[in-house]
Amino acid sequence: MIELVRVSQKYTYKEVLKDVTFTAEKGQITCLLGLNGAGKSTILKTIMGLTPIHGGSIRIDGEEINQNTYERVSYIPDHLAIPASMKLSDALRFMEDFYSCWNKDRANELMRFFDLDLDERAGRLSKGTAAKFNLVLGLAQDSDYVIMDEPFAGIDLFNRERIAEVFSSELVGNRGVLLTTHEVKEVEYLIDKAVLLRDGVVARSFECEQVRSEESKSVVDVMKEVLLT
Amino acid sequence: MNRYLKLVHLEVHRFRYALFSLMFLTAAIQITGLVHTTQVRVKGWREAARLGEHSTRNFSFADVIGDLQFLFAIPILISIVVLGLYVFLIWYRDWIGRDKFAYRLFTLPTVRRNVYMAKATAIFVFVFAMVSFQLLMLLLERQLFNWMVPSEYRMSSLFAEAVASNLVFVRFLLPLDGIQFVVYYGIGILAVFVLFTAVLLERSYRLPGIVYAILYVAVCGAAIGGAVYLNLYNYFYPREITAIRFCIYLMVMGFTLTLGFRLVSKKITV
Amino acid sequence: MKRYMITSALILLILASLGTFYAYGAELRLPEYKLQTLEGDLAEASKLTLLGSYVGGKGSYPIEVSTSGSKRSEQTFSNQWMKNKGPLHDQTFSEFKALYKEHPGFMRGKMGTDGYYSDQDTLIFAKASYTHSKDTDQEGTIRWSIDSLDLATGKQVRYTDELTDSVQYTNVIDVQKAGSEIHVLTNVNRVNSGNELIDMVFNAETGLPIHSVQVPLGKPSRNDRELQIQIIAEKKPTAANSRVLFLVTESSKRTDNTVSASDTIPTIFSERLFEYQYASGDVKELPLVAGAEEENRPGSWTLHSLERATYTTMHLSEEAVTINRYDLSTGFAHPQVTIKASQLGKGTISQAQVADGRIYLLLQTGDYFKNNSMPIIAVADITDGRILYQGTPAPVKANGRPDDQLDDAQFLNMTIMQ
Amino acid sequence: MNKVNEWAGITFNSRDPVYAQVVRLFKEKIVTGVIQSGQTIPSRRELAALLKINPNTAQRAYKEMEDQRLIVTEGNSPSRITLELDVLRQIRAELLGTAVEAFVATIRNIDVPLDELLDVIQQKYTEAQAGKRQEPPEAPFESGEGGNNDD
Repeated sequence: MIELVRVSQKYTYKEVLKDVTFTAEKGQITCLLGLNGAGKSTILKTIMGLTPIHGGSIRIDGEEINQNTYERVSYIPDHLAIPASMKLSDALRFMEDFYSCWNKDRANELMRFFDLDLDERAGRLSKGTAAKFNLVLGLAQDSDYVIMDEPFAGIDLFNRERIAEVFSSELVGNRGVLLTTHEVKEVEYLIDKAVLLRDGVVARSFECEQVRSEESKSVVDVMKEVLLT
Repeated sequence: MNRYLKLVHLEVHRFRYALFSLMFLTAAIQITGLVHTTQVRVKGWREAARLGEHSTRNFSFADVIGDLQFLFAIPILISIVVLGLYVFLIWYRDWIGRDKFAYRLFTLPTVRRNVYMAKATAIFVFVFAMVSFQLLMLLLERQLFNWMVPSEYRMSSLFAEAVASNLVFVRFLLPLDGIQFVVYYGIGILAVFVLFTAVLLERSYRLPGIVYAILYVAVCGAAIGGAVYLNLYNYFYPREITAIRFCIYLMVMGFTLTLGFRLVSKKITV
Repeated sequence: MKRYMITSALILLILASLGTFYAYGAELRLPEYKLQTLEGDLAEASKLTLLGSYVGGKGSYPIEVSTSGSKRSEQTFSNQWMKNKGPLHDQTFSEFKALYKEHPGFMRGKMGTDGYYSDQDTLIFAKASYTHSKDTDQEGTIRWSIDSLDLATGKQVRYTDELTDSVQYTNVIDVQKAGSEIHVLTNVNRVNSGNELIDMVFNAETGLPIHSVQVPLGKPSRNDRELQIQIIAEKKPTAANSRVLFLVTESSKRTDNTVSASDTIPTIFSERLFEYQYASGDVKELPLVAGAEEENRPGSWTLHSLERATYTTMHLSEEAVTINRYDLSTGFAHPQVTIKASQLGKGTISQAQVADGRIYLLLQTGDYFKNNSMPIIAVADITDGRILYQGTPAPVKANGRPDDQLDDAQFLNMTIMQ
Repeated sequence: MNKVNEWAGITFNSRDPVYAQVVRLFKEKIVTGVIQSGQTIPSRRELAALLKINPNTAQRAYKEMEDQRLIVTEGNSPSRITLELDVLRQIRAELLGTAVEAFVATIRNIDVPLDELLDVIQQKYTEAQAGKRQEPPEAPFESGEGGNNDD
């Protein structure tokens, strides 16, 4: 379980996050929803220790962030963070070099699934292909959690479907997934739980099926209700 | 192989073409200069021999290196400037650019100080590789000199003499005294750490961080400079002054590394 | 491992080249020299060190040679940082090495060799410094400080005294203990007038200043003449001596705007030698040893020294060295000793020193600026002028230097370890 | 078990629980004979992937279907559609009932005598049956439910 308790962050006196509290369970898909600038990516970065927090705590299965966190939580940032000159095969070897949780077979399977060319250089990939390769790097780790920042941003329709397929497939399996997006439609039926953020504050967090059955509202309905009023 | 060494390799690998270019530049400029100067010398001696004049003294490889002070200094200065800039760029290149490699680098499953130390080690490898390359070049250049100059005009010289005849070598790059080498490069290593920590201050606190970084560099610079020019011979024995200097360096080093490690693992923002 | 090749190769390159360079290549080896005996007993030259420089190849490097061989005498970085023991480490008086070893606390920060005194009970160091006042019109302060170490108890005390005055600088010339008094003979240099010698007397027990004696030096007999004072104090820095000598030379006044070369050598009218007794404060004129006329000859000069009760003058020219010795306590004059350069086969005398009953001579055998001919050193007995040893530096090892550069060394100075 | 086209292109109503819609989808497929009783059905994860829904939702739907005895799971073998005729009949009646209820609700405001209505129904039904024989079977509820989730 990824657990954030009253996490706050300031950036030169401006509060970016304020008392953010939510959990993302293993075996569930949790989605951070919010408008641009609501602090979605920042939350993911705080979980990965990529930006400091100024209050509250973040625990992963009860442990504070340490170097082992990165073996248990794989992070898929919103861009492909691999030097442009690197070949994809080199990038895979680089990952294998550093991550003891790297699953080579799964990496190969994913490369086939997304139909990626090992000899291509990272800098020459199209946006959609780069996003797919980015998923390969994150999902080929035998991690307990996968964190994805805007996996659909700027991706064409065909590739979006291909990426969406991943969530319900064995490639994600029983891991916990935490993702951010501002395009709810892609994930509406995929997510277990939604956490709505507005200006760095958790406006509401809910189980999607529960809202549908108890309030007969769609995720989008709740979002509109919460964020636009 | 542990992750620190892998990270060192990664950093070396990323800079390899620049490093090879610097080496190539050094070789090209120095060999060109050496060949030209040697040719001029040989020609002069031949002319003198033809006119029946006897020159007072033959010339040695060290003489030619001594003639080439400025030319030899150019590639060295260029290398120093490039490596000096890269002390900063080795960090900033991970933030700028399309790949923003910092996202990957800082989520690798290893303690962050390994990232810091690996970057520092890579810089040291580049510096020492350039110095070593210079030594190799001198060997090669001496061979070249021996081929070019007929033995009747040639005077033999020690390798160290050739090094000593170029001020850039003997004063900065390759002091003949081993202890001096250790002290010079030790201070250089310390300076790299101070600059690294300054970069991390900026990366952690951004705009106000620049002010902290400048102050930090000023304070450390004053401490290191003060230690170098420490003039307390009125009271202390030379070895005690050496010990005091050493303590100051260790303190600056300890503080810089502690702060640097803390910033890189807790405060930095990608 | 293959994919880590670049890094491995670079690190190997670094280790191999820097390692080899600093293990073998960085030493700027010079040919090695040794004192070669021409005649006599080599042991006689064991305290002698020849100083010079090696000028073969490119550049010039200071070098010293003794009976044990030769070495570079530069202050290297390692020496400055790691090896030097103190500011007096390289003094030719070996007693300082012992003092550093035995009393490192007392010796801390003490510069200069003149301020020391020691006997079996105490070790004393005195310093006189002048501090200008911040206001330029005001008088500054002369400050004496005396450090005294009780050798039996190891107790160290400091006495100080101050005097307001306006001078240029001050320095201690000699420190002696007479009974329960410590005498600090201080030179005070004033602007526009000659030096003054002040004997500051302190109580050795309490450290309180007792009185000060201005040592009378006389006045020039005419306005266009001036006095030059040469102080001849005990030669061994820490040794006790009950007296100090002054050689007072009256000469024509040097004018500031001297034009011709002959003007720069002042005419000497008289030379008088005085003895100052610390205990009594008496000043007594002693009969002069050598004639002023002879001393004034160009290319020759006289050196004076005082060692316990023995006053030694050494008159030196290229051809000969003449030594006179007097026992001041008895008034006995030792027989005069003269050693001629011609006695030693070849060369001209360039330096001579007297130490521990021996005369040390350095003879240059050629024009050393043109050809690098090696000098000759000679050691003679001071009592009868008998030559005990003659030798010359000779290369013993080329150390990679070509044969024709082996004798590219010039030795112009010598020091005697005492 | 390559049934990709069988499940493709299905869209859900975003305001109703997805698991309930999956259950209903199964019921319709059974009633229309697209899946036979006794046939093995995809695993939960396979179904989630085919429908592009959350595996937990698929799990819940299966649980619901098990509770309604619509499917049976024995040990580790894949789940199957039940062979119990009672259950199947009941589903058929349930679906027919809800469809007719919806139909009645729609036309209630049109003032038409029952006879005339029955005639129209008979005529349309005969036409539909004739058309159905020429085209591959399609899930009938699909057109009725789509387009609702797009606001």
